[in-house]
Amino acid sequence: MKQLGIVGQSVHRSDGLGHVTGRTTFIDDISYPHMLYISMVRSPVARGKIRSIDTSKAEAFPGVATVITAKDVPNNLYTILCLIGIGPNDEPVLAEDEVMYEGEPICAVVAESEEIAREAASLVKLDIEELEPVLDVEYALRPEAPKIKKWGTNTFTYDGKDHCQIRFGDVERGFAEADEIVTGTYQLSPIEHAPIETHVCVAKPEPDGRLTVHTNTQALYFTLDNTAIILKMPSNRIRMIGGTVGGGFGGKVDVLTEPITCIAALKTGRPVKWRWTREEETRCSSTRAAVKIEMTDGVMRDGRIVARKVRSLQDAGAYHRHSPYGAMKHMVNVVGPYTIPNVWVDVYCVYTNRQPSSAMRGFGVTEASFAVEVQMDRIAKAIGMDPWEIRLRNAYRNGDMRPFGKITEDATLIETIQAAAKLVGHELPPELAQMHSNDEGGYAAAQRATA
Amino acid sequence: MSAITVSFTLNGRATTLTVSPATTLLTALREHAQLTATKAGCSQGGCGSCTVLVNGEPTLACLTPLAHVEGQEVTTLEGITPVGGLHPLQKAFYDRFAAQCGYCTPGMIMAAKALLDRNPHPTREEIAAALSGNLCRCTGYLPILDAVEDVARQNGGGER
Amino acid sequence: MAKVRGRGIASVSYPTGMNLGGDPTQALVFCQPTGGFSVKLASTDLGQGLKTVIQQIAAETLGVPLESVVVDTGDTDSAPHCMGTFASRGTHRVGNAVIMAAQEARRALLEVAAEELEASPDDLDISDGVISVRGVPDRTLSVFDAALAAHFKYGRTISGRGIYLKPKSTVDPETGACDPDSTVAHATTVADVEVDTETGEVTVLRLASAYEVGRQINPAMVEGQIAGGAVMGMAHALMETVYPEYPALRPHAHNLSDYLLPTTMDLPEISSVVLEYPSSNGPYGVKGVGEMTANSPIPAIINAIHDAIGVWITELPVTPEKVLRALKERDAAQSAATAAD
Amino acid sequence: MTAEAFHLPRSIAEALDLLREHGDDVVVMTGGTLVMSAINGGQLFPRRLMSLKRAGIDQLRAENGRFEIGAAVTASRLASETDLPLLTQAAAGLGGPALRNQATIGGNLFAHAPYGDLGVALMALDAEVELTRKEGARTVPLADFFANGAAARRPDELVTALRVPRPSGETAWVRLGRRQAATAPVATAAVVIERDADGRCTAARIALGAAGPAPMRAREAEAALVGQPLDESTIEAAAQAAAIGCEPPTDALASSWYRQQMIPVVVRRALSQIAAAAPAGR
Repeated sequence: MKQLGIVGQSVHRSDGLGHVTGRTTFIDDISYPHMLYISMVRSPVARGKIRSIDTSKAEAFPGVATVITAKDVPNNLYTILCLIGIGPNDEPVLAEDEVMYEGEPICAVVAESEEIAREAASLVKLDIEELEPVLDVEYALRPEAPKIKKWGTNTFTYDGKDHCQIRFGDVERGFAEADEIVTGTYQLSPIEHAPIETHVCVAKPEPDGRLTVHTNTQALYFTLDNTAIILKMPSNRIRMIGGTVGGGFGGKVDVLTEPITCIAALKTGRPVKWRWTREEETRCSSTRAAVKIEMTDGVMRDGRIVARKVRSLQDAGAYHRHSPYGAMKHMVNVVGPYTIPNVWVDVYCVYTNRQPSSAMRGFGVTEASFAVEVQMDRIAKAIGMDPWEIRLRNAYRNGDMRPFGKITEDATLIETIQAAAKLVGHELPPELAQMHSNDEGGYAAAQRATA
Repeated sequence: MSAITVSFTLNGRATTLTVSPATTLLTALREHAQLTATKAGCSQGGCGSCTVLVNGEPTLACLTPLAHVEGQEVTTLEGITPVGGLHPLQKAFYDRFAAQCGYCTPGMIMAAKALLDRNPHPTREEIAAALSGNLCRCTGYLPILDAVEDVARQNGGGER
Repeated sequence: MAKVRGRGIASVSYPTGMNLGGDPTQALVFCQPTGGFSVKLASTDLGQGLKTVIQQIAAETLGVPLESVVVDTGDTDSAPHCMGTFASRGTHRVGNAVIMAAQEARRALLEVAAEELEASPDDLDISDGVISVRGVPDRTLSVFDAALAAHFKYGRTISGRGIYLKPKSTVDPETGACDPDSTVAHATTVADVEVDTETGEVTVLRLASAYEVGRQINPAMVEGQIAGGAVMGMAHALMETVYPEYPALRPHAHNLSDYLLPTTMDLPEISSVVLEYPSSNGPYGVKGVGEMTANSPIPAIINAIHDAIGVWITELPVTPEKVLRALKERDAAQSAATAAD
Repeated sequence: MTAEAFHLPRSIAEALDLLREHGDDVVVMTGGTLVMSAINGGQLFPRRLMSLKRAGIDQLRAENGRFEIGAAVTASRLASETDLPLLTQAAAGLGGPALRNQATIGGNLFAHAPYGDLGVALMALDAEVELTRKEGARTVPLADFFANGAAARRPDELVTALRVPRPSGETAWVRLGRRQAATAPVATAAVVIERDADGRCTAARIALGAAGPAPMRAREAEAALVGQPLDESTIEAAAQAAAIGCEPPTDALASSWYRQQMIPVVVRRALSQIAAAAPAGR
């Protein structure tokens, strides 16, 4: 490997001195004179029809500047993935006629202090007709389940299908040939990003009619473009400033604070700050999707995995946000870093009346790795093979075909297994210790030969 | 609107703030005294990112009504940072990469300072116990414990 | 009270980058009159250290000291487009865009220096802020002087534009065929756990991992990602959920007192080794280590629990309650089997 | 209207006057950890706040084998300035170090389950709570205070002190939590046992936390111990009896079912600790 100068050196973090002295400017550290604060009124029910919203008491509360409802939003629809051609858009910025999850934003109280905004928000009267929520993904797929999406299904539509899929080789032939069939079901729970810094946004109207927006988004332009579309403003009328975030982990890519904070600033002509409470961060921001994975493998007694069939249900929650993409990322990774000649994968992005799931550190893959790697141990157990050996024998080699039609390159799974064994003092038999990712060995080669 | 006036010593200086009655020390520091090193993480006592010292003792500023510090001595991270330099804990956190996103860092350093002021050469277990009310989501805590241990060792302990 | 121990392993791959509708990032680099360089990005540092690794990559490419480079992130008025920080794309995408921009700026700088040194730009090197003619060690010009000359004598801009685009890859709706990533990093984790069979509590004693991440730009920060990810992975495996009785909405977590994260008192022994097999398309061979570090600990812990008590518990998080219920079922099945004998 | 006043009375007399004057409008705190958290979380919008932090009830005195502990004494002071078993252990395990500097013994009596470990320790210690009104003070057994719920305190009364006798027997404190620090309990047991020369239990007090809406005594378990040697079968019988009549809460940390399973575990562990420390027939 080429020796380099500064690359490869553990130089100090350029923001390290700011962090240790508390002088790094996070978004919540920004304040302007005459700034107003937002408190959000959110749905108390998981699914319902909004009959009426009475904001009169909140508006009359001393110190309240304004209350923002759906009719104040110029284009009341998030456009999360429309810029890259994924649709249809399905999530309102503020709820209009229905609520789809507990915690869905309904109206924003804008006031002189957080304390005033909070108390005034408690005075907004909601009249909501509660409907049966759909919470279980298996139930959501059944014909008798209420269809919670306006387009009449409980699934995201991929090219006319209710799921996305991989078809590679002949999985039924693989099962027929297999010595053992090993099955496993894997379930994850909704996981919160829990950055120590919650969502914060500060929007300030400028004399020239522009808006300066400070935000801890993970994606400035994505946020800029989405906010501009929602506000029906040319994007260069908005200056989005950020770049320093107190922990993200995927939780700050959903453009959840900026449009409303901007609307409040435009409506009042004053700077406005919206800082989420910890409870909002926990219960109203996106989560890692709860995913259910059913995995069935055909295995030979010598350890070769000859077929893998996966049915996976991603609980997208009420709106899709980044889940349709996460499901596809899951689809291509749920086979794992192993060479398997026959693969069948169906992944469903399913809607429920739960806070939406979205991006989180490795989403799609984390869940897949969990299922695949526990399944590998199940297989090892089923055929009486050592867990190190089952992985080394099936590990993909450079040049192997992946089930999604890409030739493997940059494979180093074997090398990490060997290094981990060494790290914990586990001695591998010579045959396994000598394997490498460019060798012709392993079962992949045998499978190539028989394929 | 009603207001209360509270006088206290803030980082060595006599300070008087006029705030609404339910205002917390955290809000007073950040929004009235413009000292923003102290962070709001949960405002419910669950994360420790607002830790400051009141009379030298670690205290959650988010759960402290400002009225409680009348006549007391409050120290924030700004107050322990020497002009043009670093407190030994700050230096150790910097050298050890103990801050990633940096949001929990001020609270961590203040909790560690309270420990070292009381016990200049704590063991690693004592360090962990002293920081057990401060959550960090980025680092896994190891470099933070290493950093405090470095300072403890400079104090002539750490291996006890 | 019985405490039983077990060991589990897990090996994972992790893809770099997002590939849905094309995945671009742009960068601008320009030189100030006295040789300081500014890198303009609309990218975000979440704490993983993007600003620092980009500073290193820019300094390396330009041939100037680290201190000569300032990385400005996060202003859409002054910096061009970036998709954002996610999908372990930051160092890879932004790094590649910055290398392209820095190379263009470097070329412009060398063209000015070539005129001053009366040499061909192709014969010039920059190292540590000094431009020299290859093979003629005494013919040198500082970047400071070259930048001054560019601004005030030649009227040249020393700047560069960079973009990296992973093009859109359409997914075949029938077969799923696609090109979903730029490169793939790998890891294997060994977990040692102890299970208290009376309470169902699981204690992770050790997480030892081997990572392969292409090239490390900053090894201390890679180590930081590994330790942080190990603890997050442990928490995912054993503690974290907003809805403990999913899919039910009650009970639910409210805040950081009942949404459980590990504290300083809950840490296993963590160790790691990092291998470097540079990728063909990453900046200086980078793959990406941001997200993947939480992944392998989860199945490694679940496998270790099975090794300890002989039960697969495959619903996360593996709470003491789930372990206890599994143990009760196991023991009931065992005594039923004994009774049948 | 948001809060109009923050009262910081300098004496209990002053506090009682304010309480009588403003009645339901005033929300009382001592350390502030419960009240301020509820305000910050948008669950409480008080008109007036009153803190007893400076009301002169932060003394800690030991007299004639009894501790008199002012309601404003913090958990960290309990942990460092008393040598009362159970109470020091409970105090040292409450929250993190900063929270312990704020949370008070008086305030902790008002924590919702599963919080409220100090009350569990106090109950096993057979503590009494002092309630003061303008007309004077009265003392009630803590068990009665908890059993009566919201009615335990009259609207014009304040909790001003705890009276705690030093236990004459052996004690053990066992607490299970979902993590090693800064968390509410899954189950807590505080045990005081007196044994005669033959090692037979002559008296037993077992208090449980997170086993119901408030700290409670495990009377059936206590009965199972009295008159018996502290051997394995007695311990087991007491441990199983402890779960009788418990209605533990379900929350994000643990289900009621799991807490119910853990009650015998914490009691068994506590009794085993005592048995191991001083074998019967010593």
